[in-house]
Amino acid sequence: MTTVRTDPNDITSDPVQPLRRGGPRLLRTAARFRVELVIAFACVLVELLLSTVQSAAISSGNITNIAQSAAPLVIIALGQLLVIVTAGIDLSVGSVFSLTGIIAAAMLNHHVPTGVAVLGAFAAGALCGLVNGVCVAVLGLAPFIVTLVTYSVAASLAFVVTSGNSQPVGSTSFGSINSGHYLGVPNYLLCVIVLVVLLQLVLSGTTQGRWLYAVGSNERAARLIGVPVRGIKLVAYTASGLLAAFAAVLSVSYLANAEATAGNGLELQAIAAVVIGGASLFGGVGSAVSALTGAVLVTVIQNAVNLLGVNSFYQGTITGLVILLAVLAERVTRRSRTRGA
Amino acid sequence: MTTVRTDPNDITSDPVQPLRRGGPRLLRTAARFRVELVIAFACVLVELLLSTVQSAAISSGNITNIAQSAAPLVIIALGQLLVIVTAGIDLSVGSVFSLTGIIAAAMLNHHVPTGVAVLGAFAAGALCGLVNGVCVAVLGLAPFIVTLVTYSVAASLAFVVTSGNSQPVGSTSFGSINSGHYLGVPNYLLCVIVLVVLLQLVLSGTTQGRWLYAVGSNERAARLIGVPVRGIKLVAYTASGLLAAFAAVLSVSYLANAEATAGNGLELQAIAAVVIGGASLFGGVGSAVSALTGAVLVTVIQNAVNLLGVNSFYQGTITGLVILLAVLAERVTRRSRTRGA
Amino acid sequence: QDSNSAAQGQAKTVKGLKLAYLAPSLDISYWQWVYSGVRQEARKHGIKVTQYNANNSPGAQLANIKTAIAAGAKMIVIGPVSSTSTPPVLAAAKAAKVPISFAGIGPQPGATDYTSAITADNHRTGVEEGSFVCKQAKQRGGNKVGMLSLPQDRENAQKYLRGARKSFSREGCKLVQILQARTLTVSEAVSQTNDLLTAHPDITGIYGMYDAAGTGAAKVLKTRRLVGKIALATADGSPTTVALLKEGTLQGLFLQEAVGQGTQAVTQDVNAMLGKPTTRNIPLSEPLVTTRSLNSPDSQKVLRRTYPSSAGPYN
Amino acid sequence: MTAPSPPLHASLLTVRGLTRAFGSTRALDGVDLTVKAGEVHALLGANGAGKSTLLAIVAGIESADTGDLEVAAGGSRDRPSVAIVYQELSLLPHLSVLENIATHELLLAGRARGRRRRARAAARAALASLGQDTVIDLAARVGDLPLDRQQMVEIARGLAQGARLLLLDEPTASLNRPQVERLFTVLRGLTADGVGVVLVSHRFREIREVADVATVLRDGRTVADRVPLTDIDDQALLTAMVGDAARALDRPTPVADAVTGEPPLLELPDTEAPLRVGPGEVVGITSLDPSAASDLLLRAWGDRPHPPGQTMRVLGRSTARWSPRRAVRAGVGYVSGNRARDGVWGNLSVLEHLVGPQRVARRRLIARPDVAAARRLVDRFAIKLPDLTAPPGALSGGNQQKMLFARWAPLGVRLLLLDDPTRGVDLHAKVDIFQAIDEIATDGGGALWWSSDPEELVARCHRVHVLVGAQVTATLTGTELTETQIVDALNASGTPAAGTPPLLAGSVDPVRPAGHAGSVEGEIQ
Ligand SMILES: Nc1ncnc2c1ncn2[C@@H]1O[C@H](COP(=O)(O)OP(=O)(O)OP(=O)(O)O)[C@@H](O)[C@H]1O
Ligand SMILES: Nc1ncnc2c1ncn2[C@@H]1O[C@H](COP(=O)(O)OP(=O)(O)OP(=O)(O)O)[C@@H](O)[C@H]1O
Ligand SMILES: [Mg+2]
Ligand SMILES: [Mg+2]
Repeated sequence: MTTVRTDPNDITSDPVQPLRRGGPRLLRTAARFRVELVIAFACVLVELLLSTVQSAAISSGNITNIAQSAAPLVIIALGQLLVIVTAGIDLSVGSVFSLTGIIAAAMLNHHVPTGVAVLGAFAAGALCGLVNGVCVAVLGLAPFIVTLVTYSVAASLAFVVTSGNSQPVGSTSFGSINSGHYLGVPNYLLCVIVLVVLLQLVLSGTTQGRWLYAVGSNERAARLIGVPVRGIKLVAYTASGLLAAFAAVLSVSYLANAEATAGNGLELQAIAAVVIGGASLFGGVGSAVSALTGAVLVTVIQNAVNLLGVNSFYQGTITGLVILLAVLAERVTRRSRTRGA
Repeated sequence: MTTVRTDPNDITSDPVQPLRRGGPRLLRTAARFRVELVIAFACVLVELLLSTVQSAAISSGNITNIAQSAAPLVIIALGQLLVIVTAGIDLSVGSVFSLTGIIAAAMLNHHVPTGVAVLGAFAAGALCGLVNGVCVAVLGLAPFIVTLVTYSVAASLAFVVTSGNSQPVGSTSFGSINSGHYLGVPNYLLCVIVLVVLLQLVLSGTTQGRWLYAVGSNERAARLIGVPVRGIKLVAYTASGLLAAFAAVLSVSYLANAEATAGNGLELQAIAAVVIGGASLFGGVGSAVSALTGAVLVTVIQNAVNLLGVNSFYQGTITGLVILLAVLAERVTRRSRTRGA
Repeated sequence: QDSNSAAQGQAKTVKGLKLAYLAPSLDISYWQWVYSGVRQEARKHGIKVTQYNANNSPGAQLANIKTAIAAGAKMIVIGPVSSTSTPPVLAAAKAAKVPISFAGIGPQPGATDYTSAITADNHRTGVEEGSFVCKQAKQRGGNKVGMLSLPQDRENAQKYLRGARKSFSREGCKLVQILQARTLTVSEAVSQTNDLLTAHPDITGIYGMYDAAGTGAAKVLKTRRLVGKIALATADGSPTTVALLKEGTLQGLFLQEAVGQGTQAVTQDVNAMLGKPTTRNIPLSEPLVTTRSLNSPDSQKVLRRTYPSSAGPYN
Repeated sequence: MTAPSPPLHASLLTVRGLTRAFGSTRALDGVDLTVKAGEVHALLGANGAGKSTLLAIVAGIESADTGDLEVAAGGSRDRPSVAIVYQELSLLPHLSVLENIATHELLLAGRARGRRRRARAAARAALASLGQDTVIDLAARVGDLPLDRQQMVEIARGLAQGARLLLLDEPTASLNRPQVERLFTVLRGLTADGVGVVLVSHRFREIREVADVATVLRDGRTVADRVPLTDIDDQALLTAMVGDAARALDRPTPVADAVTGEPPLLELPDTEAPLRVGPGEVVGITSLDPSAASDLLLRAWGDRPHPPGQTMRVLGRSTARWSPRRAVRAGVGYVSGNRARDGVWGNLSVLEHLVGPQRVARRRLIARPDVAAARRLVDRFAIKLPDLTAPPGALSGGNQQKMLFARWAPLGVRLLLLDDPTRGVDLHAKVDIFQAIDEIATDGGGALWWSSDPEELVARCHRVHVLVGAQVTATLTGTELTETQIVDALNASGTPAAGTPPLLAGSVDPVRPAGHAGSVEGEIQ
């Protein structure tokens, strides 16, 4: 299956550029991930510019910070991406993140073994996603409304579970989920890398992955071909819920604390990350790498603004404008390529 | 112009149902506004059910209360609808609502005449919308990202304007914008009615209104017969910003107070209202009436939950489930009609 | 039936009457603890309580009070979205002749149509916490201090800040950075503390303005092995921060007596209903509890007035 | 091949008394159809007769209300019994050519080893059999291809499935002559292997070239069942299709003559042999690469910028600052055959489509549609539709196309820019379109017309230019203007990089090409 990824005939996530025939493989892969590369470049640029003012910006400590705070967002954005590729949207991820985090913490505080608590959170997340999937795929309701309802319900249940009290988590075995190492790589980083690589392989190399694009590209045509459209949508929404739970477990393990409001606003951040990375809300376009680069850019900008000590009143303005610049840069490279071609 | 609306050959905003030729005019109009009728019916049903438990539900005081709190949402949803019909989205309306409210209040507190303060707020709202429009229509950026940036920038500026201080408004002439009456109808209600009727007429009866649907339905096809696609999009986004400012002025006039966070979450509510009312995020579908019914349903449910004294932890759950029921009911009537046809 | 049969000062008993508690939002547990105080006191009088949530929106707050009155509430306790948002609320309560008491945040200055306002003295606490953090920072060999602030659109945040600045300038500390919360979550506080320490590695004190700020900053100090090297104090207080105080990661907690505010507010409303005298303004201080004083009976009493036992253990 | 080939002349498909109604429209009203192994079966009928509906039911995509349907060609999961090529293409635009052709191997089959290699071989073979392997990159995104190549991809998908019964719904509507001939060679090879082919086309010449028998539908009923094409002439076929209303097939040659001395309607001066449309002229353009012609037309229409240094004059105006809006108001009209992409608003009614250009031209605020005028258009162009308020999806493909042409008629257009405007329109209805163009020419207007059908250009144009890019490489007029000459000139203009490889009419190797669908299957198994 590893051959799949480097297959030069594999399909680009870029909607606009027909690939030129031939050409070195590296260039073709670069063209395929053009948007992702531009955004990754923007991340590096922000950090480098920042380091001229604040040398601590490119210290290993700060990079670790960025990685640690980006991790949950990347994972949620991956789930979001799966849904967005099918031309759907999942607004519930922020609330599901809160709810599953609270569930895991509450179970741990009732002396449930770590493994069971993690599984419990995963099950809750997958269930939320499944409910979304059933409403969208089987009942044919609009994803925006369905996931807004789940968002509202999950947020409300997150308060119900522990009457709104935040849950400190004492368990060290749970804490080591995030902080542990494997071959010198911290677990949270490992999780992100494995998930991005895995999902990128699934998306570009497996039948089910290609189905996701087929459904988002032309649902009717996909159905006519024989793609199990409902099943694919069910899987996408369920995976999104599950990944939100995964992110919640990592985050609660890191913070040793769960709150009913922990995920507030994460849904918009995740959608923004995916779209900044180059996916289209109309479906059929996007890659796991795009979710990664988009989420990292969002985190890097936040970090830069904090490091520069920008007056917090102006932070939103600065953050917004930098994102706009990055997206414009992406747009300009697309233009010039089209002109040149 | 009034004849336009009842023209039997006027085109339904409902994409799926070919209307049968002939048949009583009333039935045809009913078919055209099927979704809107189902949602309006759901509103009435909720209130009636509620009144069996809590007789105050259908008291004139409570109905006034509902109307007053629905008014800003309806107006914002109208703007959102214009954008959504073109297959766009406007996430900035909540922040623009906060910002323009603060601007109006700050101007009043600097003893600017009421009229000028109102115009200032309108200009600020229209400007925000125009910026969105230029980025989307001229620069070709994704509406989700563009309006998320404006959202972030406007929210941040709302803090900057008054250093985060909320602004009490003493001006009675400003207060009478909301509370005044005309022919016995309170102003806020008048505004809502006039705007809904006006926009419905524009959408279904004017060239520009029809172009909105054409652009949302197939942008390329619209461009190819000479529809000024850019101009139409510019107008839609600008109108959305302007209507957000209008809602903010009404709301600040009512509350005699402006806050930098007053519009938090309004964007999602407005989008939800429009989609519940039957519009599609893929464009080309929706009516001004749909924005009205959707927004009223959202408000009515909130009111019902409060009147019943539902534990606030569970409010999100109940609200979500009732919305789901309403949307399902709408879906079921669509099913049975298609089957029967 | 006359809806005003139990109007202010006329009632023989408040038993069986309805009371509405209007919270500005449920994002902060603080308002839940006020609610719990409200319920504690209401239970004593046989009053039924309903909670309403404004989600930080003044519009929703006004809709809520009208709904509450329509639903038959005869007394109101409110934690308003902001002081300036209160005039229409007071007008609605006055029109319905319902006594209204404030908890946590008071009415707009100059307002008179209310029963009582039980508020924390944020400015004074700001001064005290600023002084505490500054002293602790200087003990650690520096004078630079960072702040994790509530969103500055809230007047309590502005009062805290003004107070803290006063102490800092008086006692020679430098406030090098203010980071404002948006979501008030622990993870936000963690990233902000990390960024604060990256940008200003030389600070020796952190001023927290809300509970999650204490939790988040403590988490970072532990991870970076800076516990004790950087002083940390915060306002509010919850089982989580009390535990951190106990283990010494946090040196001081300025407790807002949420439960106490709730019980006081109900008491004042009931007095108004029964025609007994009421107190207009009750400013409560935010007592300091330190690692050392935590187990004293006084501190334990303060803790009980801060959050309900259902939220977690006191020590 | 694993499935045993049914003997030649065994019935593969038997349809009896099939009915299907959409609301009050009876799309099928008791249809009979029998298809035998080894034959190319022409399914004929005017626009809206029910051909597409019938094929969709046979393919199992639509359900019938009543009637019997028996498909004798046994299928399996690996090898469907029926493959269909849709009239309105059903491709996945964001996916690659490879993934769109080898859908079965790539998207549907399990994870057997060597799957991708086999898929690639099968897709390449299917494209090669159609002569497209050198022009269509397997890695290209389908949404980026021009319409004719998308059509080829859709056909290749149908071939790659190796079905016993192949349903082709107007596969040639956007193909040029060499592409059509290539397809027919493949079809002949398939029938020799016992495959049954149902072919829908409105081009009688193509039908006679490849089909053995014909079934004719009229208003959802079978009016001629399995007539051998040797037993029936074109006039009789047309009469069967449209009833007594049949018009003469021998169309009049253009009445209008070019008015000399008048300023040209359209002028492209910067090319080697300048392109020019004079008053009263209908000028055809043809090229192997349809996007070259599309580009030229869109430049004249103002939707595409001119290359640096080049300009164009349209109706005496410079097109330096040109747009579709200005063009409409100056008296130009534009019709594209790629209706799904360029013309149809899925959410709006037929009425809105019909009044669209008028609304652009007449800058009125109030959009009160002139229903009576719309009804006249529907009558004049015989658009079959349930209701003016119906969405375009309720119209058959040909009727959608007629709708998009008809809407320019009331505008007093002086220059028509036509990008395959008759795609999918039946023979009878084409006459209405031809007459409309003639009327414009008679009044001193003109048309620039690209068509995939050289027969149409020969019959209707004063002059045909052969294009390579925006360069005119040959011009045919008078007696030179014949189909053979057009095809010859095209082949002479063709370089392999520019489009379809040179292929002379009638010069196709009669021996089955190595990569036809039969051997594709062999490779798959
Ligand atoms: N979804 C639908 N809703 C309503 N009517 C429909 C629908 N689909 C097809 N029809 C009607 O059924 C009839 C047959 O349509 P069909 O597409 O089968 O015609 P066709 O023979 O393929 O025509 P063409 O040559 O134009 O492709 C037409 O009158 C059409 O209006
Ligand atoms: N209105 C316009 N203004 C300026 N440039 C345009 C316009 N329309 C199209 N273009 C140019 O044409 C390019 C391709 O446009 P588009 O993909 O819409 O059409 P197309 O090339 O005909 O599509 P295809 O050939 O894939 O069928 C654009 O990138 C742009 O440079
Ligand atoms: Mg057809
Ligand atoms: Mg093109």
